[in-house]
Amino acid sequence: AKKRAKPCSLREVEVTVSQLGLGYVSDETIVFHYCSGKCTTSRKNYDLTLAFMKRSRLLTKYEKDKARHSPCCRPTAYEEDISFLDNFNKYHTIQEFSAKAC
Amino acid sequence: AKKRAKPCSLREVEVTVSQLGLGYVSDETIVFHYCSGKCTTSRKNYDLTLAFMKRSRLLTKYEKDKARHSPCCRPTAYEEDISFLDNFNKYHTIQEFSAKAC
Amino acid sequence: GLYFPQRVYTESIYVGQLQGSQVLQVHSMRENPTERPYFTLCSHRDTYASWFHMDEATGVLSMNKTLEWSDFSSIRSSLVRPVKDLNLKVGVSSVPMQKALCPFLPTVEVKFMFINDTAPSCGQVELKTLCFPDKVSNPHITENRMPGALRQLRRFTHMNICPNYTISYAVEAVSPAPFAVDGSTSELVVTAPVDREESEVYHLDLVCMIRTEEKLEKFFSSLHVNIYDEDDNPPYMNGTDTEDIKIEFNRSEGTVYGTLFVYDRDTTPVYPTDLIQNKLVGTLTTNDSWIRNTTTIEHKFREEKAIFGNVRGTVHEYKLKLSQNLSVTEQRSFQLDYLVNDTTFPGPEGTVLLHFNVTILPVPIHFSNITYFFTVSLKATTYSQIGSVCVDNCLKFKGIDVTYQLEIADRNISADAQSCYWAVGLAQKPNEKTGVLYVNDTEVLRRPQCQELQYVVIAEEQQNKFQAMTQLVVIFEGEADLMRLDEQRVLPCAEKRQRGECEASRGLGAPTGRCQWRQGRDKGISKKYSTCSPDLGTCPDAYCDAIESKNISICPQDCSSQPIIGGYERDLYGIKAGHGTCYCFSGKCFCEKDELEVFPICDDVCK
Amino acid sequence: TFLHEVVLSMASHFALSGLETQGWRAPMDCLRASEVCNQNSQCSSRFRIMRQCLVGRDRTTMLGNRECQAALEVLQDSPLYDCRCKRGMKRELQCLQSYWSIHMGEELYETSPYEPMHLSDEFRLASIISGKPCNPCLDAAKACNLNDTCKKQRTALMATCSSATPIQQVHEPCNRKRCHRGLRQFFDRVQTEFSYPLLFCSCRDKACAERRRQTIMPACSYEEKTKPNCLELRRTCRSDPLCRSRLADFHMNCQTTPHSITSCPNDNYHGCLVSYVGLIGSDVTPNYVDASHTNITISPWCGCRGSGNHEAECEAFLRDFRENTCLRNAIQAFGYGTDAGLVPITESQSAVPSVQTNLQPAIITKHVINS
Repeated sequence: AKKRAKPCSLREVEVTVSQLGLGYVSDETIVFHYCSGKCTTSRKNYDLTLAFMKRSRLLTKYEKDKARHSPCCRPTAYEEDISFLDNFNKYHTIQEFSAKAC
Repeated sequence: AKKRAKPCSLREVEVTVSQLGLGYVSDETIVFHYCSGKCTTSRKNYDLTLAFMKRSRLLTKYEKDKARHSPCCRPTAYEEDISFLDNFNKYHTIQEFSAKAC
Repeated sequence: GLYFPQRVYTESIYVGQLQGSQVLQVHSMRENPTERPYFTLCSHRDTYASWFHMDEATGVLSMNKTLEWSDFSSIRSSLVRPVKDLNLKVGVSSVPMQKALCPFLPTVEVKFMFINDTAPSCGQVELKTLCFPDKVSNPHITENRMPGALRQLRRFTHMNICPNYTISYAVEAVSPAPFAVDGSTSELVVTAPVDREESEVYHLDLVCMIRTEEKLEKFFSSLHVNIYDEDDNPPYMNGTDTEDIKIEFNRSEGTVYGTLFVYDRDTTPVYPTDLIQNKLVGTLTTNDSWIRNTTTIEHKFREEKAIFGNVRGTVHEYKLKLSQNLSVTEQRSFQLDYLVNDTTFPGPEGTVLLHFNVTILPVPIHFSNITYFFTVSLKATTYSQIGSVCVDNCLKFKGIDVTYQLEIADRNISADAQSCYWAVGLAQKPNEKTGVLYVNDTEVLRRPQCQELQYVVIAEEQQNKFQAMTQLVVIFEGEADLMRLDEQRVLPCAEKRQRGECEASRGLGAPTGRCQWRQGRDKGISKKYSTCSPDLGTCPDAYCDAIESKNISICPQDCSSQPIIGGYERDLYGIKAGHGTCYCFSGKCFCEKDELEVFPICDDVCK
Repeated sequence: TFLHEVVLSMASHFALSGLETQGWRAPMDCLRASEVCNQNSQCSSRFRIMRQCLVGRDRTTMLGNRECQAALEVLQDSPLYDCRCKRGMKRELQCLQSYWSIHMGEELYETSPYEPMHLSDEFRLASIISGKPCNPCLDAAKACNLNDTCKKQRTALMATCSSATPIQQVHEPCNRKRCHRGLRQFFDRVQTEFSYPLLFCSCRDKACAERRRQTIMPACSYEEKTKPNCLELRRTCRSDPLCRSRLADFHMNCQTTPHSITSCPNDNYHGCLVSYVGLIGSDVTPNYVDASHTNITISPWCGCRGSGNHEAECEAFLRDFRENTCLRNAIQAFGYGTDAGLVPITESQSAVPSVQTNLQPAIITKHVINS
């Protein structure tokens, strides 16, 4: 059977700063928290209405593309900034990069 | 030139209650506010990092699918409840169906 | 007066040290022939102090009692150790005195390491310990002083361990040194006054000879005698004592001019700060109040060795310093004499006189007889930089504040014609030296009569309100952009993330009407990040200039102060270095690798 | 200096006379001791006199005054004499101020106001590093990043010690005093299990050693445009009770001790490291002078130029850091683990004078002539 999608929740992965892909070169290891999973359980009347109206072409083609009719699994809060020393011995700080709650 | 995507903002459309697709039958007309548009300008380091990690296969296939690496255009608040008289002269109220802010 | 040649004496003593036996000798150096040291034991409060007797004349400490095992356990010590420290204090005075005066005397620490054991027997003892203690502290003597004994070389507490051996001392030195050993007392003696400026330290080799029944053994131990300095050298100059100074464009308070060096072979201690040894004090010899109010002499000194024959000396630097801004009109010449006095040098020649020949030139505020001509493309958008205006030598000005203004040359033209002059504006950041011209309104440029504008630039020096004027002509040429009106909307170039999009759009502050793309090459975070700019000549250049600071959308790469998303480096403002492509939306900037543009922002997941 | 000796010697005299039995002499913290003294009319009045004795301009003349000496005699008998302070205790600064109000002699090396430290397991634990990592300093950074407190404090430290933010307009390199406070806060709040490895990790290459050197953010907390004279630095430090206490503590716990295996007092590496870290964030903040991974050299930011006749004393002060066998062994023991089979350099092997009173080992060579 198809794997039942887990609800939207906080996940973590240990990576080096270089692996974040932000351009910093540092072998320091940090924990990256992110949000993943489905949000169907937290839909509202708004979502139902919007989904219906998109299907029944009450919205212009263009509007339709850019309107989301289901909640997204996204961070609701971010961890404090994190500082690290890069491989050129310069300190940097990254703001709002790791999720604290979803 | 390609039409520039408008940033995420509040839109509105006038519909009858029946057209909401919630099953109510009423010819009363109401205004439905919804959120639509692009959110690239409100991305954070989190989004850049998650996008990069998804691309560089640091997340499992399953995790990758369910993690969103850019903000969604979604309501941040809903209008007060709305009440109406249906075609069978019964009053109804719908909660959290129209967006107040995005 | 009298001084001790070392700060601390240390020696080990054992249980069984006999009453009356000598344990250590303290020395004091004399400063003049008449002086005679009187030693006293100042630690009368310590119980164990009473175990010792101080010979007032010779400085020899001997035992008042024989040391017992119980004496060792009576000494209180926080740590359980086989050795306990007995700390005594010895004072010296040039007159006999009682203990009460101790707080006012120079004193020296005497530390006995009381060992919880009897002295080793002759068979057990290492011979060298009969000669020298484990630890040797380096003595010091002051230069130019009397000869005299500075240290007892014998180890009194170990002398009688082998009564049949004879122990004698000698001293050797690689280079000639005025030191000898007194054969009868085994004291190390300095035989003549020494001059620190000749040698700061003497490296001696102490030789200890032990004659046993069968053989003669020699032991060597090195000793460094440090020579203390006193102010016995006057300051002197090497070469010129006069400095010619011309003050012209740099007239701001705090500016320093010229340098005169004064040398002194003595050291100048920076510590302790209240000690005034060898401090040079300077005085302006002129009483001209203008000179006194306007100028001062800055004096710094540093210790040098090489130039004084590898002996520490002092190099003093004297510079003329403005103590207030000079008006542009100020014009005068004067000689400023500065008397430098070595206050602690006893002799008469302790002073040198420095001469500063100062010429202050006025600074005219005028435009050399030029008319500014600027041509601007009709395609230029609002805030495009046209050029800059500046009076003669303005870039060299310091402490001279000149502001610029633009006015219509011919006041009598019609109101309609006057409205053309809205086209060009002039901006200047506080303490910036030039005025920057920029396109202020592009709408009026559509009218043919507005395409050649005659201005007058007025420069005003703020302190004296001097003014200078010159003509300025701005000619708008070429054709305007033939884009449809809705497309003519001018957007910040910085929002564009790709070359195509960038070079196709009309950006704010773009002299050509089009944004310019800069392609970065480096992999990581680099100063040469890719970005879209209105004018690559001024943006990004890590400086938020007068025009850019008028509107954040012109060049957020230089002016943004918000946190940047993605990999970046920043000094105070803007993006000093960025990762991949940097782009901004009203001051909020992102720096990310450009492959992201290929990656669809909104794939099926986000629907 | 005279008074200090009097204080020390008086103690032994009273100790002998069995005053301990009165229960005043069990060592208590100096705050408590001041309270006890203030509750006793005789002690509190003498204590007030003592304070006036110290405030007088010419201290030596004041101390020669009969009344001051009498006040001192009583205070010998009070708990104030033996009192100590605990590191990180509440109102630590007031405790230290009380201590120094009665121990005011200015010695070459002062007695530490802090309670002696015992060898702690914590040291062995922190120092035993699992496996042989290729870059222990990087692993220390990882451990810190994975610990919430350490991560937060390290980011706060970085923000405090980095250059001025736009609001400050002026582009001064940084606020050194604020950075020092940040460093003290970091080492006070982060468990040693995370903070010590950042400082004392062992390195096999230059990059690792440079990372270790960067731990205290030296560009702001350590380096300065000019180097002050070390004795001037010591004087500034001793005018601040906290700095004075930490310096005395360092001298006492890291003093190169002859005839000991580790060259440390009571062979206690941990005591030396704790007192070394106690100095970080003070006027005499020490740091690695370079990124050498083979030979550790630690020094405060000061020099001996301009010492005049005090050059020997100045160089002795510098040697207490730069050529301190106990400190070097303690760091290496921590970094390589105490069981790393590294035989510590003992005092006599190193041609380095002992810390005490700038004595140096008598380099004695022997020559025999058979008669």
